[in-house]
Amino acid sequence: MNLPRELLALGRKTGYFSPMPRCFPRYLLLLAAFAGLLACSAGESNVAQGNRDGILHFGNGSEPQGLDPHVVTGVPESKLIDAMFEGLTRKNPWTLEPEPGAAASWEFSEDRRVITFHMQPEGRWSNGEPVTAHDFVWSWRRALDPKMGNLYAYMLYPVLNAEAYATGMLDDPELLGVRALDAMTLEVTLNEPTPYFLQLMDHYSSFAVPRATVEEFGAATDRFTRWTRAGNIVSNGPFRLLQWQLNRRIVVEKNPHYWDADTVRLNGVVFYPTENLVSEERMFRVNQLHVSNDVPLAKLPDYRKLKDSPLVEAPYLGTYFYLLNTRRPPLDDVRVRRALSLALDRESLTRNVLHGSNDPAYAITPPGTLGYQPPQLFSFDPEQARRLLAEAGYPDGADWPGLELTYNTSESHRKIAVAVQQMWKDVLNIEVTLANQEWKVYLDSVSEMNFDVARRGWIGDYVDPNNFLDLYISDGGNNNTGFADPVYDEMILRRAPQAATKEERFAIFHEAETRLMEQMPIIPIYTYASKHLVHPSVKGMPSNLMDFVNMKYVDLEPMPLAEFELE
Amino acid sequence: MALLSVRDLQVDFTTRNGRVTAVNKISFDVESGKITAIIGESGSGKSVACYSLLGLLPSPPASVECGTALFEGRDLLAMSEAQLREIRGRDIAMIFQDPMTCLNPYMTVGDQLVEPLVYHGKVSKAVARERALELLGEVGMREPAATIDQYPHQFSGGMRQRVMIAMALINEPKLLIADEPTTALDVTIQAQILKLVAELQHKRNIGVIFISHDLSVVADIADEIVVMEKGQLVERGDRAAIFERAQHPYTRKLLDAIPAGSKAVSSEARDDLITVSHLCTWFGQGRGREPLRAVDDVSFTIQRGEVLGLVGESGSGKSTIGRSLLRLVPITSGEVLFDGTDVTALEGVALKQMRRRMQMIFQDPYASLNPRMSVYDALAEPLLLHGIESRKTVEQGVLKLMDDVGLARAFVRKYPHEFSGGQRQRIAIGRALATRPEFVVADEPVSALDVTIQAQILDLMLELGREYGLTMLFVSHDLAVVRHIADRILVLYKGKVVEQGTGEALFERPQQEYTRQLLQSIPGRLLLA
Amino acid sequence: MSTVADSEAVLAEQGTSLWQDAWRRLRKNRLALFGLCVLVFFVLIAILTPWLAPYAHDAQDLDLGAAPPSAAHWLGTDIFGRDLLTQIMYGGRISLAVGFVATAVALVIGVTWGAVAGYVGGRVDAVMMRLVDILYALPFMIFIVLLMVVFGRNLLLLFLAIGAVEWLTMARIMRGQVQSLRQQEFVEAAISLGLSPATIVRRHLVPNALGPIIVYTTLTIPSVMLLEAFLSFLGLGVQPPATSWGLLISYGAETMEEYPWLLIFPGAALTLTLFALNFFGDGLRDALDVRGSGD
Amino acid sequence: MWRFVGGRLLQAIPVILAVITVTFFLVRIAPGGPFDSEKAVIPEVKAALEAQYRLDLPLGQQYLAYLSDLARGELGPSFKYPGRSVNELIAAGLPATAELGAYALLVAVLLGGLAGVFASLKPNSAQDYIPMSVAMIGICMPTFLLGPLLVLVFGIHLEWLPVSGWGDMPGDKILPSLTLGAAYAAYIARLSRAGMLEVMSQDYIRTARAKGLPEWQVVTRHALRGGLIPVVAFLGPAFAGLLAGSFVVETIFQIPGLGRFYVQAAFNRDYTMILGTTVFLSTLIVLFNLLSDILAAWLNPRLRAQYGEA
Repeated sequence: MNLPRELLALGRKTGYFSPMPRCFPRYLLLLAAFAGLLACSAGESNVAQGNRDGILHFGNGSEPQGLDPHVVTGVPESKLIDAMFEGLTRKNPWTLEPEPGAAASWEFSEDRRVITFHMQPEGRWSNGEPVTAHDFVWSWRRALDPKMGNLYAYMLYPVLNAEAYATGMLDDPELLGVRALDAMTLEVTLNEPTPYFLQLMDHYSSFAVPRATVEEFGAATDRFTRWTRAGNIVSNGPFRLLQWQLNRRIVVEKNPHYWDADTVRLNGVVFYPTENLVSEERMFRVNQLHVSNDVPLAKLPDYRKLKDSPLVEAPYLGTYFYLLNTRRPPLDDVRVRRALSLALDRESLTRNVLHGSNDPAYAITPPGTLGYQPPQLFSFDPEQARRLLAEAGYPDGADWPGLELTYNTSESHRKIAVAVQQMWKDVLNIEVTLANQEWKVYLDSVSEMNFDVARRGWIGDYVDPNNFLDLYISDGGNNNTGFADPVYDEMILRRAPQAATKEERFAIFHEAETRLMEQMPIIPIYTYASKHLVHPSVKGMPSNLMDFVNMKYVDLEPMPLAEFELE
Repeated sequence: MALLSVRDLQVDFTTRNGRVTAVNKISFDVESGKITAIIGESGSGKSVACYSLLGLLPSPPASVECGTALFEGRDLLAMSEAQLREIRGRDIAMIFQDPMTCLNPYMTVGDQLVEPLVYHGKVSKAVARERALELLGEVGMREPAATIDQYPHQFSGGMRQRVMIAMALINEPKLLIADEPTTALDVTIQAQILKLVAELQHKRNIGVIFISHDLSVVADIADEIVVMEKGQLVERGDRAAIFERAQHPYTRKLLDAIPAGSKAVSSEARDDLITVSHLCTWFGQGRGREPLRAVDDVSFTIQRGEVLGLVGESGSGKSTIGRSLLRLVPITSGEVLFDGTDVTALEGVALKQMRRRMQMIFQDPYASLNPRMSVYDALAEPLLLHGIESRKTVEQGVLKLMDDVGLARAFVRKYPHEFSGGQRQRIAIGRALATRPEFVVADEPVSALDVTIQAQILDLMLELGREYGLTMLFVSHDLAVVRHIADRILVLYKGKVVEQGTGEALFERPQQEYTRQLLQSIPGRLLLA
Repeated sequence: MSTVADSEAVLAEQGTSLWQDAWRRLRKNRLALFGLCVLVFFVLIAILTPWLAPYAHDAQDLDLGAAPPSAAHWLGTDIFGRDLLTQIMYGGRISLAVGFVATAVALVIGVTWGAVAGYVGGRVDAVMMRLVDILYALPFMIFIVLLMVVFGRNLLLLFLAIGAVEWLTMARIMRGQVQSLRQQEFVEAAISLGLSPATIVRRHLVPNALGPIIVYTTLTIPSVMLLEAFLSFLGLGVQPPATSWGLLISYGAETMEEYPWLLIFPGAALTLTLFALNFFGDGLRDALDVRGSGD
Repeated sequence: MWRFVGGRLLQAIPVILAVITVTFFLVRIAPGGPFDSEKAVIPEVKAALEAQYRLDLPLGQQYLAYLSDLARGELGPSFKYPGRSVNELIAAGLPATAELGAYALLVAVLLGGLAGVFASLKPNSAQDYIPMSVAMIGICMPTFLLGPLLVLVFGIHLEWLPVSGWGDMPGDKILPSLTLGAAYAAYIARLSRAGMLEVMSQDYIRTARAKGLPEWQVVTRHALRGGLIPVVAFLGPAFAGLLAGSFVVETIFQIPGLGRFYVQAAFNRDYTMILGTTVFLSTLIVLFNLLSDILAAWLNPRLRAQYGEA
């Protein structure tokens, strides 16, 4: 592989590419005998080196699909893209409020349908070229181009004519509600007032990509180009790509051309694809990682017991719930649906099975979404549950036709399902069989509505109740329950967008969600939580509802290495 | 003083059924420059006695209980393993029965040859190799330089045995123990090897222990003969004493077992049961290669009730003829008429019918019986298959066969491994006769057996042949055996018939050089004449 | 070592059938007998589990959670507060059934396939073995997922799926055995008796190839049990709350630091079975090898 | 010899072609497509994606197109990793996997061979039972258990060796190789013990002893070669199995190998990646089987002669 010179320089600095004793494994057996000896010479840990050199070692869950903001979809990708690119705005990790990003300032029109962004005067791509409004116009056209196959194109649908263009109804990109008034001024026209629009500007689907670089390596909408490779890619964020070793590590270094480079403390970040939870936790324990992506559930109690625990837990903008197929008996009866929901002791479930890492959920919207509080209409109520089931014609589970609970293969889904299965049996005396399915099979079952009860989770793309509540509009692509209520649709699609104030809007959402929870097409179970192990030397990485890391503010404070002695 | 002096040697084996004394207090001497032959059938303890001298018996289960074996004044039996190792291969060398299995198939003969010299003689490999080449020439290898780097499988049995001998002699041992070194070889080769051993022994003035089950083999070479039976030494004496004035009945039995004399030829005219014309059986050796012409244009007839002997050395195609007749190997061309039917054209049911009428007795009674089938099953199978007996009567049929072949009825539920070689061959004969065949191919049925057993089996076959009115093709490499049993003899050489005639005619007036050579090779020929 | 004396009087005692004979030998092999006893014990427990198990198999006590062995729960409890002993007993039912049935499936297919290919030889052999090669090279996971979707989930399918994978090696071993046995004279003798190829394979070849097959079988059973765990994990096979040893072990492996008993006890059950199988298998092979113990 | 090798390679072509065909259609029958995701996909976007990856063509045409690409050595673009070709992904994953497989095989041969030979020298004694019992445990110890266990002991508690990585820190290749090789070591131990017992009862071993060679020379010079032939025959399939089965170890130790790609590809319905890795692995299986046959022939002069003729 042809490594750029800087990479090698950083490599030497961080000790990554220090010449390996290459003969080593050939004398495997001999070495096994001298393993103890070797251990002494194993050298400095990642954390010690990183603290010294300002390199953050970051567990990133899994290997990212790629780095093209208009192609990829996952969370690990977002962590990387957020470090390397910047949208018009950028979230403040403490408040989650939009801060200036590629745009230094912006103003709304009277009717709140037109937003004018003023570009950062010192905004530069990592090759030194200025970031202009034209870049965003071109990039948004690219993001919405049907040929691009951008799965997140819908994030830009609030923009005038965006949906029509993305679905091929409209061919002329000039008609899109985005234009550059001049190089430094971008004007965006929306279909209707969209209170959360600024949040969308921080989602990577609305990021700008470097036109010249993209076109250098292929057509604008080509998915197969090499423009995102190390050495090719040009980005406008606080960091730039240095090295990308598949399934091994991705190294980014500080971008000297970043307009706010003075704020950036880290010299670089190394992202590791840490799929295996157990392995990741062990890497953290031996100081190979500063930050872990997740924590094995069973480890939580032990870590909580530690003094100065590295464990950081926070609610996460997502809800774990069960879909109910309202088109199939007995779930077509709302009493059955409610009985199932009331029979779940969510407190016990989260406390015992999830080791208290999550809060029980009683509605689809996570609590505290920018001040919105969802309704809580019920709690664990076995009496009421039995009564409802009896009313529905199954007193004490008699004549129960049986149900199947579908979930995709995963340890935690299995645990929840096993506990839920038993709770239903204990409270309602009904049999529910479990069916775990391989991921794609499960997706197929859910989208075809080929299930009775199915596990589901939803993680917000932006902080707004709308993101959760518009799932259950009739025929919504992600509805998957058969739930259809015109009144509900009216509230979500018509009344809420036209609400004058935030309070009024939230009141409508509250009303809609109450309606939804009375109909119970889904059984909310718990609110997601982010769990990380964070080395005490890591500063400037607050936990937040989006589990958003703004690498720009992260700093490493050199300190003695922690020993995490678990029992 | 004798080179080796064994006194009161006793070797026991610990088995699951208790202790068995394999060698019971035997004493004998070996002189330098003399050949001492130890004669006895398998199980008599002759090999055990010799292996115990060199500590080559696995222990447990074997243990030397008492006795001394003074070799040049030192007691071999009292030596440690390390001391014995010094003697093995240097002062005392061994050659074994089966050169096919006794040479390491994964090493070149050269590497194996030099090993004792390099190890004991502490000479360099190059020097040892020179010596090995020399010795290979001495034991009669053609082109030693070309063959020394070949692998054992590239040699014939006789050549391998020569390699073994060279290997034994390379350290100039004082004593050579030869354990049935010729039993697995053709008669002509046997004669050559015997001659070679005698010459070398004479030239080097070494002592030799020659172990054999066959008195006739040692008749020409032994100075001293020790006869063993069931672990006991029954008789001992010089050659003349044993052959002329044998005292012990067992020794006399061994002498009697040596096949002698021709079968009386009946002159009555009979019709031909089998007519073989221009039979060719070739084995393909892959595309573009010359096929191996195992049987090449052979024609002969066998009359009803006749025993036709087929003689030739290994590779002459004699077994292939037998198998071709029974359709066990595909025939290349030619015709085999059995009672007027062309066997080569038969398929399916017709072939199965024909197979009932033609049977085969194989050479190796250990391999020709399914080890996981009891005698009862082995004999009942053909009876039931061909509907000779019903399920109800099959037991009687089996017992009748047991009687016919001289096996006690009590053994009927036993497995082949529980029998001796001779008994197994009886089972095999019983199986072949179960279908009441008219024609039997006997493929070297006695060559894997001890001489005394050999005689019994031959007599049994003759007797049953008469009783069942069998026509027989008797295949053997041993002229003396064939002469004993066959009405007429065919001599085969390289897939072709070179001579045929009655036993008497062949022995008295051999027409071909090859036949004469065969006759010359019969061991103990002079003695028996 | 001492060869059987030719004298016929020695062998007057009545012979026995192959299996009687094998049983007689097996009884003398203490290790094999021990293995057999353990296996029988486990099978008995598996059969009687519904009556013997101290708790209902799905009884949870979420507040108790994972607890180490105690008087109430001899082997401790899992994270749902379910009794581990009960879990292991119920798991044994599935694991033993899967182990034995799936291996039997593999055995039947593999032995037949290998025997036919080895005996017939030539082009038939080439085609049959190429098929085995192809199956070897197929992506197992896709195969399993497909099976699961096409046929739905049930235990029978699990047996078949595992058997369908495991028979390949069995077929290869059998083929090799048959090829070498085919050269032996007793097979020629059987041909000359007029026996049909099928009979020759069944009566003469298969019994003689049993040794390596038995040994491989005893190795296959545990690997099948682990494969079952893997498949159950993927969603084919047993669904909670039903469980198996393999599943218990794989769950236990994830929390080996926190709740070691969840790994140790199911692991011990599997290991004990494996050793028992191995001892029994070796003993059976020796017992059936009528030649090897001629003394 | 060349003829034999050539013949075997020719035979492999239909096998690999059959594997490709079966896999090609199998993955497409499997439920769920490469672009299904948890969030509903806009139909127009899906159509655009399918067009980009030729999935809109009739199946037969897709198949032919794939074959013609394959003939040119092109395994196609990955579905899961846009912008990367399957060739590139395999090239990226192969070195680590091949190295891991090779070391694991080395571990298996050395440990297993030693244990087996050692055990065979004194059958039915403690020297036999102890290594063989360990081998039995090795067989029943799944890698998903052994790996974390080794890490726990040597990585966490003793702190002797790194807990993960591949080529990043000295010693980080030891535990993965041990983990992957253990089960194979156990098989090899059994094979070599059986092989050695068989050989040690051969007549030519008695010949060697009669020459006065000390026992260790009898074993090393005369017995080992024949005794290890069954092991050699096992090596080919074993190496192929190691490569195909390395994903668990790769995941546990965060090794950037092919196995992880292969398994992820199956879960992601990354059609081209599944096909590519399958083609690649099946070719390897065929090659390694051939290789171990050649090796066995090289060790066994009789077989050598046979192949030489054939």
